[in-house]
Amino acid sequence: MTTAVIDVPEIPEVEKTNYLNQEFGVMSWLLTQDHKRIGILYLLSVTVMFLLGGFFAVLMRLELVTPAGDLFSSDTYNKLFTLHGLVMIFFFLIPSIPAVLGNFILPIMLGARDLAFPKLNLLSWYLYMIGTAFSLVVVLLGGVDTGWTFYTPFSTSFSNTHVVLMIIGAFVAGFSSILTGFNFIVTIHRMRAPGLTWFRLPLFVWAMYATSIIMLLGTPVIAITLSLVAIERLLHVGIFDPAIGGDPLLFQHLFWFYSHPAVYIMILPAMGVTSEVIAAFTRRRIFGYKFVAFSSLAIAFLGFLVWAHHMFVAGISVYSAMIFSLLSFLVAIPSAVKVFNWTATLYKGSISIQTPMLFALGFIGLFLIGGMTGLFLATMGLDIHVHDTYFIVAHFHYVMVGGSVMAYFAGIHYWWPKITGRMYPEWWARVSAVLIFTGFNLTFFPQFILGYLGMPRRYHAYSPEFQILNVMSSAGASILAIGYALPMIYFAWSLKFGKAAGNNPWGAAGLEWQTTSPPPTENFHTTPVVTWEAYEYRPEWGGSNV
Amino acid sequence: MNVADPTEELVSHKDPQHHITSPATYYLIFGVLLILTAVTVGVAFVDLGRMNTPVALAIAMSKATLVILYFMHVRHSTRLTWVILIASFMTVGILFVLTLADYLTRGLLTY
Amino acid sequence: MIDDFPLFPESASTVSGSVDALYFFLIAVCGFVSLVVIILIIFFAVRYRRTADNQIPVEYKEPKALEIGWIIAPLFPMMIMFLWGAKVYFTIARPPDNALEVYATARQWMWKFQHVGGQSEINELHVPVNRAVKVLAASEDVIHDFYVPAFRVKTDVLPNRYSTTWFQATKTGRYHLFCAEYCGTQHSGMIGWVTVMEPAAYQQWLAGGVTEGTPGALGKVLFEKYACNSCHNAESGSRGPALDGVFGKPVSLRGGAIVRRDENYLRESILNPQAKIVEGFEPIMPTFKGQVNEAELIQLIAYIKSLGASTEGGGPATPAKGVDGATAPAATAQPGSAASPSLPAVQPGVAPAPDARGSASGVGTEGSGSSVVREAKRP
Amino acid sequence: MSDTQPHHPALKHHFEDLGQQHEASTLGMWAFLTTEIMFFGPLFFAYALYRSQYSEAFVEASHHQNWKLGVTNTAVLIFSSLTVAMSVYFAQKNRHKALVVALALTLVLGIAFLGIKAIEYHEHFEEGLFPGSHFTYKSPLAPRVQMFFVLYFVMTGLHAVHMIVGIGIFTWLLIRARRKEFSLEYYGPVEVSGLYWHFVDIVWIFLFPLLYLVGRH
Ligand code: HEA
Ligand code: HEA
Ligand code: HEC
Ligand code: CUA
Ligand SMILES: [Cu+2]
Repeated sequence: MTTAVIDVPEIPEVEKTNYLNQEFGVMSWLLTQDHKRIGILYLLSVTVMFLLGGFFAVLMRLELVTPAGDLFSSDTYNKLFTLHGLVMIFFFLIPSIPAVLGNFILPIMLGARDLAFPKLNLLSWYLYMIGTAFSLVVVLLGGVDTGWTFYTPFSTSFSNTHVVLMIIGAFVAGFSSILTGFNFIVTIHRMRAPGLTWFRLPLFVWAMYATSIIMLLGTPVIAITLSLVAIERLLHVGIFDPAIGGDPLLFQHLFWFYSHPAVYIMILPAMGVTSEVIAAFTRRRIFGYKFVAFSSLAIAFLGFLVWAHHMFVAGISVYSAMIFSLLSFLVAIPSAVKVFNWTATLYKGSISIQTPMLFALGFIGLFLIGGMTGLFLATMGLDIHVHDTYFIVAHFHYVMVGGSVMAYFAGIHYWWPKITGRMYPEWWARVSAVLIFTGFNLTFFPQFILGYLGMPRRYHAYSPEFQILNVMSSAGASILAIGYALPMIYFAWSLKFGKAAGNNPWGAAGLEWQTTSPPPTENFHTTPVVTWEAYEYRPEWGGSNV
Repeated sequence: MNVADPTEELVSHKDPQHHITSPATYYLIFGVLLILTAVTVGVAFVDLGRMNTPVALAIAMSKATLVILYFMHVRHSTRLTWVILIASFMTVGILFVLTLADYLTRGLLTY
Repeated sequence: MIDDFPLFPESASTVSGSVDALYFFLIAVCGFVSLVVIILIIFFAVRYRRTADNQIPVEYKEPKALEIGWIIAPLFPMMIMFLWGAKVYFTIARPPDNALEVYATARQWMWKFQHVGGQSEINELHVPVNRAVKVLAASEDVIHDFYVPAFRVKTDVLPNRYSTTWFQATKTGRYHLFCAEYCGTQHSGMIGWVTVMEPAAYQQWLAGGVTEGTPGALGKVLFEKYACNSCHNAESGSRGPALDGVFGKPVSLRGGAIVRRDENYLRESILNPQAKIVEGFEPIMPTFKGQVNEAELIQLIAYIKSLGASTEGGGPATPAKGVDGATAPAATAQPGSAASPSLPAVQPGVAPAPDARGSASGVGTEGSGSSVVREAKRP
Repeated sequence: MSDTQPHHPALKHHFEDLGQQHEASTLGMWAFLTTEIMFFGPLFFAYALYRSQYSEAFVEASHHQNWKLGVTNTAVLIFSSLTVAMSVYFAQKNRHKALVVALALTLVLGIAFLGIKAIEYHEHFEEGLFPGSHFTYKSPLAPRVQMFFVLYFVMTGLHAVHMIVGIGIFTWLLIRARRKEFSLEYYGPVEVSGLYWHFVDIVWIFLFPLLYLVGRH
């Protein structure tokens, strides 16, 4: 892990002692309590999981090039999408922005020396790694084939794969996410620098706060629900078992009670990153700061009220379906507020389209499409037709890949200079942004059409008339793969050869840009006292990299 | 939801006031809890018709409230503690109410 | 019929048009909003691009009205989406009273359909055009999902109760039938075809179909085989309630609740008799769970339903001796009998069919909203 | 590191002072308790749902509970809550001896609770009420009775796990208390662990009437 350490001498701008070179050796990383180092640990681990999940996706897309199921057996295919979904959601996307960027940046944004509970933070990473280990063991033992949704009674009584092990993995990873959220809440409440009032906080902090609330209140529900599934598998009887009067729909209620809010765990941090990046590259305070801030909380709150929109055709009461449909429309309002405010921020801004901004604008566009198609699904009459078709697959990849992953990349590029003290190669980064954007749309837009045509999801083999669209999708996925591979290469390259970033390469506001790059272990040489509002840009910061 | 209190000023780095509850209070609460336990048991053996469960729950809730307010010192805690507490019970409430909204209306078909 | 590269699904039922209309409405609204936002973003990005390194944009006062405006404005199109969507949904959720019934049994990984005339088929479903068809479906194992894209209908098929959906095909042809809920290895192979035929052709098909006897008739046999009639017979003082004409009628339960006897209620009464005890009877009926399978259950229920029709004469309870189509009970749509276009006008048991969708057996045991009353039943 | 004030040994480097540290840890424990509430919430919901649907079966099942042991255990837990509350008081008053006694008493009571619980489990096992292949109970309502016992074992089992964790925490407190680490200045760990213990007590306060006293009349 010491590869990340930077060779200092010839580049004076890189701060001499910083969190990276204060201590050396593997143990100094594995036992660190520094939130920045833990952020890096998380960065490495979620990247591995992203590659793994992407690898499964590539295999799936390969299989789907032809209508017949000729590449893998049905069981293998079923395991592929299950593992893809599980790895991407529980081991990549949920920890991605919070545990990598949040861990690294949040305390610095607050002017704090660390998170409130550094040991728990490290424990959170270890729990994540244990969860990951379980899931990898499951992969090695032959996988699991329930779909990431673990629907009963298939998962409890019919699947003969490693459901229990996978549940343990997800359970443990869930606790790592709880610990992260819990740490953030306490830190945001208790560790802000003097003068840093709530309305002086960067919007990323608000977003992380809202995310943490969901993590705390939602994650335990999935933990206990999945445990009940595991218990049912072990005892051969349980509370979802129809044989003793159990109701499979109760599982779905409890599952989605977490898993719908969980989609906001994935999108809220992305929205926070987008707010930061848009502000930095327009040099304006985000339009309607308070509205954007409170819309995060509104999403967190309303997000708990809509879960059964995943169950419109599952056999719930038509009346409750109506309530959930109505509430699902309401949850779109705060998202709309954000989109409109970001757009308005551009108005009369000082806009510089560099890579982070490119990703952020891509985020807005793709999230817009993803979110709007969410409205299609919330429309009950329409959901009957598109439920469990590729329309759903397209919807959630638009919000999760087009949305969250884009924003994650925006954030990584934006804070890379702070994290490593080096700039990435701008040209290559733009190429990658464009590749990802095109590849993404080519992969997933055809899936909307496929879905409306009626191609069900989780289909190993499909009807020949769906082939052309599937081929387009697979072609897109290969472009996407190149787009994602590029950053890994140039980021690695920049560690050694990137030009020194300086403290504030973007001329951005925010406390993190007022310490050195990379920051010292305690983040600031003296505790900052904040006397200015959020996003107060100053001409003298310029922007050394414009 | 755990809406942050916007009026909360700069984070105080002062010592929190250490509120010390007197042992007398603790003993009193302890006594009341024991009595309430006895009452629950007693009431359970009386036929109250459909009121048995609500009464049992009401007693359990009063006991829980006493523990929360006095043993857990919430009476003298910050507003934030109250907010957290209320938020979490509200979330459980949402789970109960909206899920029951499904189960209890499944049979109604007068549309 | 299948083009090589279709971009839009065939529309072949009475509801598919309204679903499509809804779809186009959403595309129009969302397309418009997206376009406006995207054009604005691009325009601003070009118009206000940074001109100097240390440029700081001018501040202006943010108009509150704008903010309020775009909070309120989206509500209007959204409420239209909601109401319209709910209307379509309710249409699909509520089968018309005179619908032709088909019983579907889903199992890993096949569909079995039984017609009221006794014909059964696997992974194929033949239905007449322009006739409402109600599908009453149950699963024998995991959750499956009955999905016909061309009709825009879909319903999950659960292992512990009946699910219902309905459609009225408007065009003859062959349409995909998919299992849309992941159900294990061969999920993608759990597919079939729905064939929509002209009424005459449909009659012919029915006539040619293999029939082991109508579900009602088979149910009659089972009723004797499982000795149901030892308790359920018309004699006064018999141990169980008489079942003649009970289907669709309300029944009062011990404890005061009143529920309607729909398919899910009958299902529960057989599989889990203790869950609801009929007023005036003892809870002595044994459970038949594990003895009757889904197919037999359907037959028993069809038989009990047919007992209802018997009051209108034409006793359907004629024993189906040879158990074959020829001796099928009189009141059923006789396969091959004069093909009146108004085909199965007299359906045994197709009394105003209560929607089975809502009332969960084994689960939402409260049936028709009697949950509150049920609590009272405890001694 | 700001060394502006005299350094208390328990002050962590990233906090400004003990006050901030204390506030952070209490807030942290409350935040943690919200997750605990959400952890038990679904179980209580499942219980409520099935109880309302299968009430006779639940009455029948509940009659197989030994309510006397249940009451005893309730009293034991309430008593332990008192000792926990008192240990906070003793810590605040710098009464080290009394603190040690109170903590030890808590431990004893916690272990007693688990012991009684174990007896009950044993009885159920003997009676063939443990769900799964050991479930040999015969009655027309047997399947739903089994549902009750699944819920019973999961809920009380989870509660017992929390008790075990609590006992671990209090052992650790006891060790630190014997080293006289706690005082009015620094009693956060006692307070915070106490919150946890009281929460576990509250869960039991609900479990008791729901599982032991259904339809006793
Ligand atoms: C990051 C993840 C994420 C996000 C943010 C969302 C956001 C939304 N989702 Fe999505 N969703 C998923 C991830 C996500 N979803 C996943 C993973 C699944 C499938 C799970 C599975 O089955 O495997 C799913 C499935 C899913 C379903 C179930 C479909 C089915 O299975 O039948 C539904 C149904 O209502 C739905 C709705 C919505 C809605 C209404 C939003 C809203 O929050 C969107 C709000 C945003 C906007 C609407 C855009 C901005 C708004 C404006 C610019 C306003 C102006 C607009 C108008 C006036 C029209 N989603
Ligand atoms: C964060 C969430 C996330 C992300 C990022 C992705 C990313 C992708 N997903 Fe995924 N997807 C889900 C979440 C996600 N997905 C979920 C939850 C499901 C539902 C599962 C279920 O039904 O249970 C699903 C299902 C799903 C399906 C439907 C399967 C089915 O229903 O039958 C498909 C099909 O095309 C698909 C494709 C893709 C593709 C092409 C990508 C691409 O974006 C991936 C691109 C990334 C890479 C290609 C990695 C980079 C690769 C390299 C750098 C080099 C290659 C490396 C090696 C070979 C080692 N996904
Ligand atoms: C040992 C006697 C006995 C046998 C055998 C028996 N039943 Fe019953 N059945 C009863 C009694 C008693 C009731 C009324 C109490 C109750 O609801 O459980 C009843 C109720 C019913 C009801 C609900 C009646 C209503 O009015 O709502 C149906 C339906 C039913 N039985 C079907 C069957 C079928 C089908 C079989 C055979 C597979 C069968 N029974 C076998 C005794 C029996
Ligand atoms: Cu049956 Cu999928
Ligand atoms: Cu959702």
